Amino acid sequence: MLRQISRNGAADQGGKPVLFSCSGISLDLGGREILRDINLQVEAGEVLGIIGPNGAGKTSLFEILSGRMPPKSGTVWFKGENVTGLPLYSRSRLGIGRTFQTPVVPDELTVGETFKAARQAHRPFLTKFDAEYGADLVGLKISEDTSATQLETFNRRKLLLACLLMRRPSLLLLDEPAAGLINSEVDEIDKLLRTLAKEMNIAILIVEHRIELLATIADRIVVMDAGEVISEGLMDEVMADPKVHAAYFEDFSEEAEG
Amino acid sequence: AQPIVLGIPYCQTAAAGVADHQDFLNGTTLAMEEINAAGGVLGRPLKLFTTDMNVLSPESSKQALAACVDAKVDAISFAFTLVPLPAMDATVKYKCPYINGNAQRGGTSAVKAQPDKYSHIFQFCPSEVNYGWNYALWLEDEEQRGVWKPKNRKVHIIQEQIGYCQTISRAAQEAIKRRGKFEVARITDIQYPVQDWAPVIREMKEVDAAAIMVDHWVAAEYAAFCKQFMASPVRDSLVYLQYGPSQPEFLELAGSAANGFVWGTTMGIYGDERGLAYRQKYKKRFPGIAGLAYTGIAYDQTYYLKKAWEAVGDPRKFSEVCDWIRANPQRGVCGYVDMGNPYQEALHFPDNGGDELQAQKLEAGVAQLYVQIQGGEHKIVYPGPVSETKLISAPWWS
Amino acid sequence: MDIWFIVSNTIVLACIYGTLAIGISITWSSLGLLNLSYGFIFAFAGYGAWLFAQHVSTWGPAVLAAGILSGALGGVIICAVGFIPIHDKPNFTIRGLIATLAINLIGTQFLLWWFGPRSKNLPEIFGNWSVSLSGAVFTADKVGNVATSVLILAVVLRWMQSSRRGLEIRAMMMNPHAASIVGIGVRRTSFYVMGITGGLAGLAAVLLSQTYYISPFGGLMPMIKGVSIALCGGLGSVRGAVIAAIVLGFNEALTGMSIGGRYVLVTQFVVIIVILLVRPRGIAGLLDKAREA
Amino acid sequence: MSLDSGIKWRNPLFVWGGKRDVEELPTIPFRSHQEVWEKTRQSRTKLNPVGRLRYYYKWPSHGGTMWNRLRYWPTRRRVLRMPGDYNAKTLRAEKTIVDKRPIWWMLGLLALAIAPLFTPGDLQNTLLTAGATFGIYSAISLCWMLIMGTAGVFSLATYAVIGTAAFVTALLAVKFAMPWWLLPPIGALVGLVFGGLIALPATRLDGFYYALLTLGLNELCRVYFVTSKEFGSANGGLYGARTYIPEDWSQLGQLLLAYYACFGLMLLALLLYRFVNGRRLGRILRMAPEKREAFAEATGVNFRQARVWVFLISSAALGFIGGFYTSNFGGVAFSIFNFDTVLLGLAMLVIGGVGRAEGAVVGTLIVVFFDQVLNTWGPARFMIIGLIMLLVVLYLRNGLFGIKAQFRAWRDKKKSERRSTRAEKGGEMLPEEATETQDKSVIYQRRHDKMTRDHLKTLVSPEIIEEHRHSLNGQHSEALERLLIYFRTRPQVEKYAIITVERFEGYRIVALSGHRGVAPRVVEDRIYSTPDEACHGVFMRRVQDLLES
Amino acid sequence: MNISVSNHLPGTPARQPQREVLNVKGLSAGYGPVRVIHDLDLVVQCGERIGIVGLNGHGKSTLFYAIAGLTGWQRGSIKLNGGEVGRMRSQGPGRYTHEIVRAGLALIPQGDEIFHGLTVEEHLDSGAYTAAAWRDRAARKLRILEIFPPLRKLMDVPVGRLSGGERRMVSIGRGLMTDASLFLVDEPSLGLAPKIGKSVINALMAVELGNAAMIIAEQNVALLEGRVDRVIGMHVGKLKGEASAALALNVYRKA
Ligand SMILES: Nc1ncnc2c1ncn2[C@@H]1O[C@H](COP(=O)(O)OP(=O)(O)OP(=O)(O)O)[C@@H](O)[C@H]1O
Ligand SMILES: Nc1ncnc2c1ncn2[C@@H]1O[C@H](COP(=O)(O)OP(=O)(O)OP(=O)(O)O)[C@@H](O)[C@H]1O
Ligand SMILES: [Mg+2]
Ligand SMILES: [Mg+2]
Repeated sequence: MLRQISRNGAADQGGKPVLFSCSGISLDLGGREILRDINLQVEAGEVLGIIGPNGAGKTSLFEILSGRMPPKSGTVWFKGENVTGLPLYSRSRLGIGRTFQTPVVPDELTVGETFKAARQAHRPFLTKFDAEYGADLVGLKISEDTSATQLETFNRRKLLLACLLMRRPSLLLLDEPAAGLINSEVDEIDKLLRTLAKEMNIAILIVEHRIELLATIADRIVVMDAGEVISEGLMDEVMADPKVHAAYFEDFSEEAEG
Repeated sequence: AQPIVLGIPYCQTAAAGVADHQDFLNGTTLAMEEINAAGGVLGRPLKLFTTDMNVLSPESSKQALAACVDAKVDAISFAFTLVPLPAMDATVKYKCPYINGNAQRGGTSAVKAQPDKYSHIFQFCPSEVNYGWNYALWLEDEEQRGVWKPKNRKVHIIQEQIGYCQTISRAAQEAIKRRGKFEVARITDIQYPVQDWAPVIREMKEVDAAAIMVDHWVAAEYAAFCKQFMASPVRDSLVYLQYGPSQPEFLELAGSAANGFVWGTTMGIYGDERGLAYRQKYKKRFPGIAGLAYTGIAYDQTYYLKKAWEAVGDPRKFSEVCDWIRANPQRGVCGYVDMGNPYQEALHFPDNGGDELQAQKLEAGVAQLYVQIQGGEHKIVYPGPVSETKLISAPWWS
Repeated sequence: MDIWFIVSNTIVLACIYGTLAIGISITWSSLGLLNLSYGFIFAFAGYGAWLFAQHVSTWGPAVLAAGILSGALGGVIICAVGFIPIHDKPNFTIRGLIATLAINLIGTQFLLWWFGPRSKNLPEIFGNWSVSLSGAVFTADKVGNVATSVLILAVVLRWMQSSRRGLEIRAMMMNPHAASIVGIGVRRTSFYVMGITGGLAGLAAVLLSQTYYISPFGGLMPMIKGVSIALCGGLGSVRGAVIAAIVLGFNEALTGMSIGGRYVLVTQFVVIIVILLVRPRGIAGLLDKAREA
Repeated sequence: MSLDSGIKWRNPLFVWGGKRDVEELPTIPFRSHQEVWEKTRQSRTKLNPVGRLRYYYKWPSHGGTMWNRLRYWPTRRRVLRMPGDYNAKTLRAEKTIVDKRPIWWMLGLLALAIAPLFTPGDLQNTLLTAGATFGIYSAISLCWMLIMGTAGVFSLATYAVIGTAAFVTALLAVKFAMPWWLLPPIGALVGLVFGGLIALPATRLDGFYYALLTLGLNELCRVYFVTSKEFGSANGGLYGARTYIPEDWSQLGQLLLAYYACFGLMLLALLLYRFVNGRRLGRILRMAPEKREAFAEATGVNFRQARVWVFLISSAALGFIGGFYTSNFGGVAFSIFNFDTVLLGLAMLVIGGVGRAEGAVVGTLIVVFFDQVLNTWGPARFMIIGLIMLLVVLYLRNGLFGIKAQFRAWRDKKKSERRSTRAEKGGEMLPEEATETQDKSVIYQRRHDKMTRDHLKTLVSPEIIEEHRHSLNGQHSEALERLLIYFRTRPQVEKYAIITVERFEGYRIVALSGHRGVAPRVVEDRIYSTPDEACHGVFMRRVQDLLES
Repeated sequence: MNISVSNHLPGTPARQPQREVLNVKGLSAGYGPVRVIHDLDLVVQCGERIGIVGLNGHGKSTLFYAIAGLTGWQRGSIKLNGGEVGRMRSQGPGRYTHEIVRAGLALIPQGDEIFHGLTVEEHLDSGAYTAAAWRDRAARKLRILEIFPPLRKLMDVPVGRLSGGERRMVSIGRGLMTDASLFLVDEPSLGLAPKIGKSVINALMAVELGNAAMIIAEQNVALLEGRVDRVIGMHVGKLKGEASAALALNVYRKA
């Protein structure tokens, strides 16, 4: 079913409509080519995993998809609209949520104030109950008076997720949500992402180095290397791809050679 | 006996005015020591109450005067503040005699406008406008005396932008036009801080005026100007600088390059016997280069107050002390101070026709002094009766 | 209008500005410290040279050396008081800025109290002569300024290029993290850096003593100029600072010639504002990898 | 544990002729739990009760809701936040004032309000004049704090705004003889325009570059006003505007009027600060400090717009203050644009602590006190101000009002460091975790668990592994049996399972997720050819986990 | 399947009991609120060459940084040549790193930790930190050039212009310029073509250790296989396989 989506982002016959896609994304930074002709598409409720060695350009791609950086060329589509020119905050208002590799929190606010600020980030302002809903969803049980800087990694991630989820986004871009977490916390993320994708029909784009996490939740995997997509497909398929081996699991390729 | 307290707000910390105020404090100290050595005033010792004042800041000036009021001083005597009105306002209810060495018409015209409110405010020097008005007069006098032979009738005015300099420049233009002997050939605007005088000097050469007036206020920059000017002078021009070079450091900074320049002050220690004697006295007490202006003004101000107190008999009778001051002029080391006029400002000598505050004869007003630097020393060259020497040719004259 | 006059004036001013700004730029780029006590170092060095001239010798080069040394001493003091205790604390840049401002406040008031308000003069270091080049007259101190500042800047840059300390400083400038990995101690190197930049400030103080006479507050204007130029050039880029010095020198020469000296400050700040609006990280902000401000 | 200890175990299968042909094999000695326990107890480290003490005074709950009814008009916000709770130990109802700041504010403002009544006679002029200055400058600091603290933008144009507004209003007042009450609103208009002007670059530049730009602007204003013919009068400033202070009042009356007017201005500024910083705009801005806007952006905050807003608001307020300044002093001088003024203003903000209203007010109080009241001290007072500033930046995290938080953070850090020195290795909770845990019994449970594991770890040896490999089932040695029992009682989450990849050919080890509906996770790539091997593989994994725990 | 027994097992001829170069006890480290290393122990004898393997982001680099005092915070004891270096609580990264480096550490970091404006030669010079090394840096540079012949032509080129592989060589060469007693090499083959990666590893293997020791972190286990004395796994901030030599990771890795 997943294969049926054509490469240029439009809805395929019979398939679910594509929620979010990008085509021909390329990026130059500091005179260096960081990304080259990236095409991706996700549909509602789908979990698309992105893997690749360090410096492959995954975070850079996310910066473009979320609107924090303009691409050199290429377009980003969301719900059939061209959102390439929109900055992150307006994409967020459209329903695109994005998390960051580093667990950012507002340094000067307490958890309660953070929720309040997020509720009132833009109209319509939400109620306290929406915030509670978001916090419950991610399982954030922290006293309102705790300063956000005191939170540890996992709760920091949860705080941002809760702030995003209370607006009920339709797409989440997660950059290494499991980085720096221990196994039980990874399991919790695993469960949360399943709930979001399968029960709430949120499309999820996830960059992750933990293959075991992706293997269990991702519907589809995209492998990036040196700014290019080198393979795409189910986990097993991409794992079998020799190019992926070469880029990502060098030891395997070594064995193959020798 | 309970001492009589003289309030001296003086500037210790600001970026401007500290040197003048130090001179002023020295002069007052000298007077106080003399008075106390001679038995004080009315049998009571004289005491100084000093407080810091930032002459640029209205808040600080106000505050310093308020501190004097709180100290219940019997009179306030100080050099100047660049924001006179707030400072004056801080004392209008207390109304102790308030004598300052400001040379700003802005303050005295307020006194004239509200005589009741500011009845206690006296300005010990003639105002700055006289610099401008007198300049034309002086040029003519020097021409008559013949040392300086103007090569043409042109005057070149270099003006800085602050109000003080602007007022002077305007007065000078007006006077030159009125008297008609010279003409203003060009006015060049400069702006503190002047990094480099080269373009200005270049313009001077271009105009090539017989008389050049550099209307600025910073001694250090004058010194820099002198050095650069000496490197490529405008031949045969009479170069007049504003009050700035009176500050003691000017000679140190400019060194031999200062020779031949002329500067003026509306009030300073005369070059007559009395003045010279005072200079000696001052030098003994405060060795080093002595300032020519505020050292004497402070001394005169203190003695003036002393006389007033002795005449009235009670320093706390502020209005009577003020009345006495208005009625009784004094001849001090810096000239004859008569503040019995609506401006409560000393009269100016010579009469340059600028306004009604002009004295006809020397012993009726404060002579504006013109000083030339000769052989590394300040020498008063004008007006005649109080001068030490005559104008001599500057090194760049042929 | 006389092109040659403008060019020569530009060179003179650019040399002055360059000497003022490069110390600030180097401090920033290697220590990440925007040194706002530069004005104090400037005055401190001036007084050092003055004391030397008063009590020891008035021989030009010796006075110059005394100024440089006392500037270096001033820099080291700033480093010990205002950099070492805070360089690893959070919000270091703002702290450093405020700390150096505070030191500046204390220091200048101290100098005022100690040395009194009168400006001081240094003996003429380059003698008292002048040359006239097609209409423009150069006094000895101007020619000396240009020659000395070009020379000393060349020496400093050369020293930074080839010696081990210079290598350390440059390394720290490019990548402080990697520098510590190869055993370059931030604290130790910071003393060298502050010493050198202090020495540059001292050099500037002595060279410019004929324009900015030595007075407690005499360092303020040079500091504002130096910081403006360093920022305008793009913090951390020596090349940018040099370009900015030339641009501003040119602007000043041109303004002085064309529309009059009173507009120098106006055009200067207008130029700075325009440069910043066009290039938010200074002239070289993109040429060199700028450090996060 | 050496094998030569002579202790043997008897092979129970020997009589049935199992694979083994020896009856007795050497085994590890049995080590009693008790022994381990005793050894652990011998540890010299002092064990404190776990958990952080709360440093709040607990008020007994009297059952009434008297204080709770008090609300800030017209909001529904309560005056004091006093949540009630049951003491977990004593089960008594108690309540806590979480935020005592309103009380301190009330006391402080009250003190300022009645301060004039208590000024000593010989300092009355000085103190009241300085008091008025303090009122104006604290209002300025508060508005500046909105930009520096709330929006986190390093702007130095504050005094440029005030000065411009003051000069423009002074000019209008002098030229058109405007009444004093018109000046502040006009000033606000001027400020608004100016605010718009400086807000635009703020969205583009950052950090020191913006500071430089605003400093440049400040200089431009200074140069302009000093040189312009209209404003550059001979008085060192522009004076002659009418003030609100009646001429015919007594000195004391005038001073008191000025003091209370400026105090009122400060209250207005406080109100503004409260309304910007404490409400939506302020929260949004504090959520997006310069260079750390990511979080706010992701939640949909348009922080650029918010910054423009705060610039407009605070600049209008500053303009208002500028107008008031004119009508207070009767004019304005150029010194308002001086670098010293900016520097002292910065000192006011920094000393109190950036980002809090009380910091702005108290910082201003300190600076004004030293600068204005102690002016007989001469240069010493600036050195003192500088020294305070220096000490504050060198040693305090966020000004004087950060001391409390800094002290607490330091104390907590020390505590957790002390704890971490006695946290023994292994499954005991991390010290940080322990302090946060509500259910303290979990800690003891883990401690016990850890002791068990410590003991079990001593039992693992190559022999046992060998033994398990030989006989997966059946009777095992004491040690192996203990291990297996421990493994079997582990919760579901940590359990491993074997799945069949290919019948009789390939088996893999997976880890159960412990969550319903969550598929097991493949833990290694190896494929075992027999179930027994896989079983042993599971055993090995568990042993390894045990050793690593 | 047999348990491959490392030479530390009782029963096999053990190494002479030797000086400990590095002794890490109870080390926890992290960045700000993030705790990456949890309560970790590690002992390295002199002459040893150790490999650390583990997935991305599991704290290999952080362990190295912690030893070098470059993490945000760290706790526990780190003894380098018997001297305590972990006690120097890092108050912010890098405060004591230079002292640790002078105490005999050579860290060859993972990323682009280079001085992009310095030429290759200057770059190598910058590694010769100690006075002794600085004095005979010429000889040392020659030695490095023997290990990495391609650098010969590039001595005057700014490092910022080099390709990733060349940068790695320079970076490793820089680390080898001093007589360190402990070399920490972080992912030497990262970002390198397998061939260069191999030659880099070869070069590392060729360094005579003498009294020094070397720890190499690698994701690519195959490169290390059989060439180092021990391989330790790293998982979520803890070492695996170190706990008992009998359970060295290669038991499981090796098919
Ligand atoms: N501003 C920049 N200028 C130059 N190069 C950059 C810039 N930002 C990123 N890069 C480079 O772009 C490449 C891709 O970076 P990116 O952060 O997207 O990698 P990533 O795939 O997310 O890696 P990781 O898994 O480590 O997060 C890196 O090589 C990085 O050095
Ligand atoms: N400077 C930092 N600030 C915050 N977190 C960091 C920092 N550096 C690393 N981390 C986090 O610490 C964890 C361990 O990182 P580390 O670089 O030590 O892993 P690694 O095992 O070396 O991985 P890799 O194979 O990618 O090099 C990662 O989750 C990473 O996100
Ligand atoms: Mg990334
Ligand atoms: Mg790593």
